Amino acid sequence: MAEFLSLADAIESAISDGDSVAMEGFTHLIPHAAGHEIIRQRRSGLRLIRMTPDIIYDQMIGMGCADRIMYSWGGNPGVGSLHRFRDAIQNGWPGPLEIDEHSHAAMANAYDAGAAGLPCAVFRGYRGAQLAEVNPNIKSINCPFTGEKLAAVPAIRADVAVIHAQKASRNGDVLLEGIVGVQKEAVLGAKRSVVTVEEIVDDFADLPPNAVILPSWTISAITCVPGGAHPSYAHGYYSRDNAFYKAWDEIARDRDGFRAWMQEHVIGGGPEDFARHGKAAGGVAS
Amino acid sequence: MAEFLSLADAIESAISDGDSVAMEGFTHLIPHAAGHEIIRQRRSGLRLIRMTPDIIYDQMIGMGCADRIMYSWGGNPGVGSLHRFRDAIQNGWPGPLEIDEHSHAAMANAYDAGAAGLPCAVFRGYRGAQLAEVNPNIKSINCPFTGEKLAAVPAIRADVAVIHAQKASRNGDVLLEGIVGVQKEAVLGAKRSVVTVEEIVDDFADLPPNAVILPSWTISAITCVPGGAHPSYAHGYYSRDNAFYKAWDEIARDRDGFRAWMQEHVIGGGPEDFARHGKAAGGVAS
Amino acid sequence: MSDYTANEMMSIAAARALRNDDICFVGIGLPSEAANLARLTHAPGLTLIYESGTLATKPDVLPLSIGDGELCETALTTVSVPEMFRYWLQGGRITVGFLGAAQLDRFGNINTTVIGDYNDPKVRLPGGGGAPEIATSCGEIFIVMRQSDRGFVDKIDFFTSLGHGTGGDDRLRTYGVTTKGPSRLVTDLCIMEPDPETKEFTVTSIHPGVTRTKIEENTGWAVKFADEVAETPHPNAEELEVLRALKARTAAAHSA
Amino acid sequence: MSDYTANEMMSIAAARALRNDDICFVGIGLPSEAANLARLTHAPGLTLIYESGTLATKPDVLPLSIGDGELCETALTTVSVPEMFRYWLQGGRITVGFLGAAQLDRFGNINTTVIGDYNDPKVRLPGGGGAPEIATSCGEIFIVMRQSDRGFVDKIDFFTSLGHGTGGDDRLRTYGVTTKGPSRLVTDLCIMEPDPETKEFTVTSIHPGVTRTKIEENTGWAVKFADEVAETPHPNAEELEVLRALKARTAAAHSA
Repeated sequence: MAEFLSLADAIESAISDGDSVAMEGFTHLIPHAAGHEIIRQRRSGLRLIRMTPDIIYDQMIGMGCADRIMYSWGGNPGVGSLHRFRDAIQNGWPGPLEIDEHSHAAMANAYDAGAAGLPCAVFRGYRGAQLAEVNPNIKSINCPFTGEKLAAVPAIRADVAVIHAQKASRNGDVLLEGIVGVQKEAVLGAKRSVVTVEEIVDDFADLPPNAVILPSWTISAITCVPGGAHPSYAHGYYSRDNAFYKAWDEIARDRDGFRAWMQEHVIGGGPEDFARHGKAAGGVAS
Repeated sequence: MAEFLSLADAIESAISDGDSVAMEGFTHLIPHAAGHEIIRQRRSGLRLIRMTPDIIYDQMIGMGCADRIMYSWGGNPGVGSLHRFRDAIQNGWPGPLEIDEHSHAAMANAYDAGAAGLPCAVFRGYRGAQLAEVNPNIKSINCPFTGEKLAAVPAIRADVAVIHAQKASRNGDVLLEGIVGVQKEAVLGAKRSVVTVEEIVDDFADLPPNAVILPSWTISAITCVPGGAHPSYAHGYYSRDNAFYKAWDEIARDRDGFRAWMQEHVIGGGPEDFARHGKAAGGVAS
Repeated sequence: MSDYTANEMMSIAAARALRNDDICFVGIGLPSEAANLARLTHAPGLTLIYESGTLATKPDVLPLSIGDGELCETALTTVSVPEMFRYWLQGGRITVGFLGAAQLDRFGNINTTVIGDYNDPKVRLPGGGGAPEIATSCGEIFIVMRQSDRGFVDKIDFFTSLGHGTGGDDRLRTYGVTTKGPSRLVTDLCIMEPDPETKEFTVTSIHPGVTRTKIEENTGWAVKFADEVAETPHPNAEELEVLRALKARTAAAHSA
Repeated sequence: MSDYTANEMMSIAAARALRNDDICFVGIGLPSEAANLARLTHAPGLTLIYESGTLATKPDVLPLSIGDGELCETALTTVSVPEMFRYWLQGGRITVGFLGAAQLDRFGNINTTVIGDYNDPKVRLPGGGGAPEIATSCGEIFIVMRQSDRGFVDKIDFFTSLGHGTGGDDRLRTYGVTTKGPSRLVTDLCIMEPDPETKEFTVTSIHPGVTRTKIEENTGWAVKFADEVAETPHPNAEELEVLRALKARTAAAHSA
């Protein structure tokens, strides 16, 4: 059953150095506040997993939290490169970063297989794609009925999944709405999970019958961090801060500037800093 | 794009003798009106597919529509046997019925694989289950990473999927709510699809963001048949007619009684007969 | 407190086996009756899951089918059937699966497929449904079933769902199944549990007023009794009252 | 009507290729701009799908990311990302996939992974994302990309996404891929289509005011021209007006 903890306690109890950690949110509901807490707690050697390692992983990698990353598209969407991510891979700064690179289809299927308790995902993919030649985690099987060669990748079963969601009930159930990405799969496939939420409500009485809900007994820890997805967004609460995504390009461009920004805004900050984004943005989804 | 047709025209245009036909609805939203129309049009040689061939397939089999059935649980839930189904398998009446028997997990995975365009489904199933020895459509593969032996069954890709749903929009999109079963998968995996609905609405403007919707371009024909799931039910419209399910046990017990009932209620009836069930039951879901 | 039936004793004994923090995959009929009784008495936190996709449902009346509207209306949420079998059952999220049987052997292997030969059966039963994968994917399995020598047989005609196979560690050794398998069998006469070594079902508790002879007469194999056999506690007033009210509400609802 | 930029001509020419009944899998950037322009002009019935899970979305401003709130709010519905890649893309439900590239060869093979060696790259690009499976699962592929000899190369450094392979029937023969592959390449200078036999991209239409020499200078292989080369029709007033209004709304929204 989910425990309600402070963000610091939730991260402290769920994540250890060297863990494989899947922080998901497909553009939407990215758990930025949780990422900052991991940085503040100076976790290291993490094996990060994420389809789209955007700003959140740029920050964690630049601050030396990670040894390895599994991903399928590494950029600042619509803006350009992730400078810290690239600096780590190309120049080993602040430390070497091993990569396990896939396509979106492969990772989406691998999360699905993880949630489904399977050892691997089987899909029609990587046909004519050279990634299959350079990544040993891409294999194939033949359909026993048609003989067709299908791609196979290991299921994703992280030590810890970290996600942000709209609501938790007092019972510890969690609601996601809108672009739900692979978060449910990431949590169901993981050994432990931490969920930050915009708000905690008494119950989920008025939801539609097929709402996307993670029951309390699938979650390790819940913590309420209003605005905790910023600069990502929370459908129904606040909009994506596209201006910040553009600004990040300059902030992260050089090492010193990045470190100074992180020192001021993350190391010297706390989860309560996110509340103003939740309120300030004000762009409640129509 | 979905065409709006009468039920007779929809069935006439979509289903031919000998087709494989998946009529789904897991207890909820079973397309009974469409089944009756298939019987009235005297389709034969159908290769039926359905996880739980309950009353709807008991009727179609008893009336000689089918040559073969793929299924995973054949009974009248909570009541007992399906007498016509059993008479066909055990005694070949009114004709022989070939079976392709599976577990629910196998069929659910096979529908999923059909929707996903895969040739087969791979799952952890049938361990220690003798069905794997008697059904040649159950094979296995080994995970290329762990070596684990996993079960494999062919994907379900029917010639025609037939389902009942709550609403269609004038644009031809279809909404399902509540126990959604495998209907989405059945439609997405099929070459053609017929959908009966409780009502047609102008648009879907006020739905939650993750509503279960089949877009117009995944459907061949839509027809409005209020009450068309009876004695099954439509969440938000009317309740399951459990008394009828119990009564069916007597109706279907002997061949003559069954035929007389079918003559009166199905052969001599039409889709408009279902309207009174939609209204009569009155048990609008709370 | 002897004013109760053997069937009531069976449902109550089965209900008692469920714990407040169990996640229970519920079959229709006796399992559903026992699981809801547990939820309405000693285990209010018990999570009930039906294969129709309804997660954490709290029906006020027992469903006739596995997908009555009542289940969805009282559920935390409802997922698709492929998701139910893939993420929730196969994903290893269920602690207890509750099964019934037409035929059962001493190792908890279950037949719900055919009586007689598969290709030329004497009687064709409904089939496995969810059972073959429930039997292997849930943390452990409770079986609830009326006891008779027709159902409790020396050899089942067809292996629909794996129990302990040929006994001992056959389940793990031959089939690679790491879940616990059948850990409790509740009948209208007694409670049996697998012997720790052989995995053969052994009587560990006898319902009040039932004799060993009656159990032996209704079992198709030479039934074993544990060294210490308890007497199943009588149903208490709350258990009986809640069970009867539940069944009365259900009967009224289904005849409407 | 010469008061437009080469980039505008590119977006408009790309938009024109989409049909009213297409189901289009849209990438961010130029593909998104072209696809929404088509929807707002000649193809109001065009169905746009973004890999974030948004089905049949009708954004009023262009999204900066693949999953802006605008996409979900205006969608028919939104599904999970595994469902999007499994049921909708792999399921064969998409008629046109729209891709961009960092490097492209004459057969429409695409590199968006690395410049240089994979294990010791000169530049690491964002990677394949959805492209490897978009390239093979959609009915056909449109590529939209600014033309330059750095991007249009004789040999790509890495095969991220399959086009026509080594040309001819290589796509089908070697990889078993039955979809049509790249059928149209729209640049800021011209439109190319694969030769029916060799599958080599061949110029079939040149944008107004562009010379053959300019195309040759901006292509890293010896570019071929079709026997009959058309002049791309000028943007019309509606196309330009709608495109500019869309971009103005977008700029305002993203700087907020």
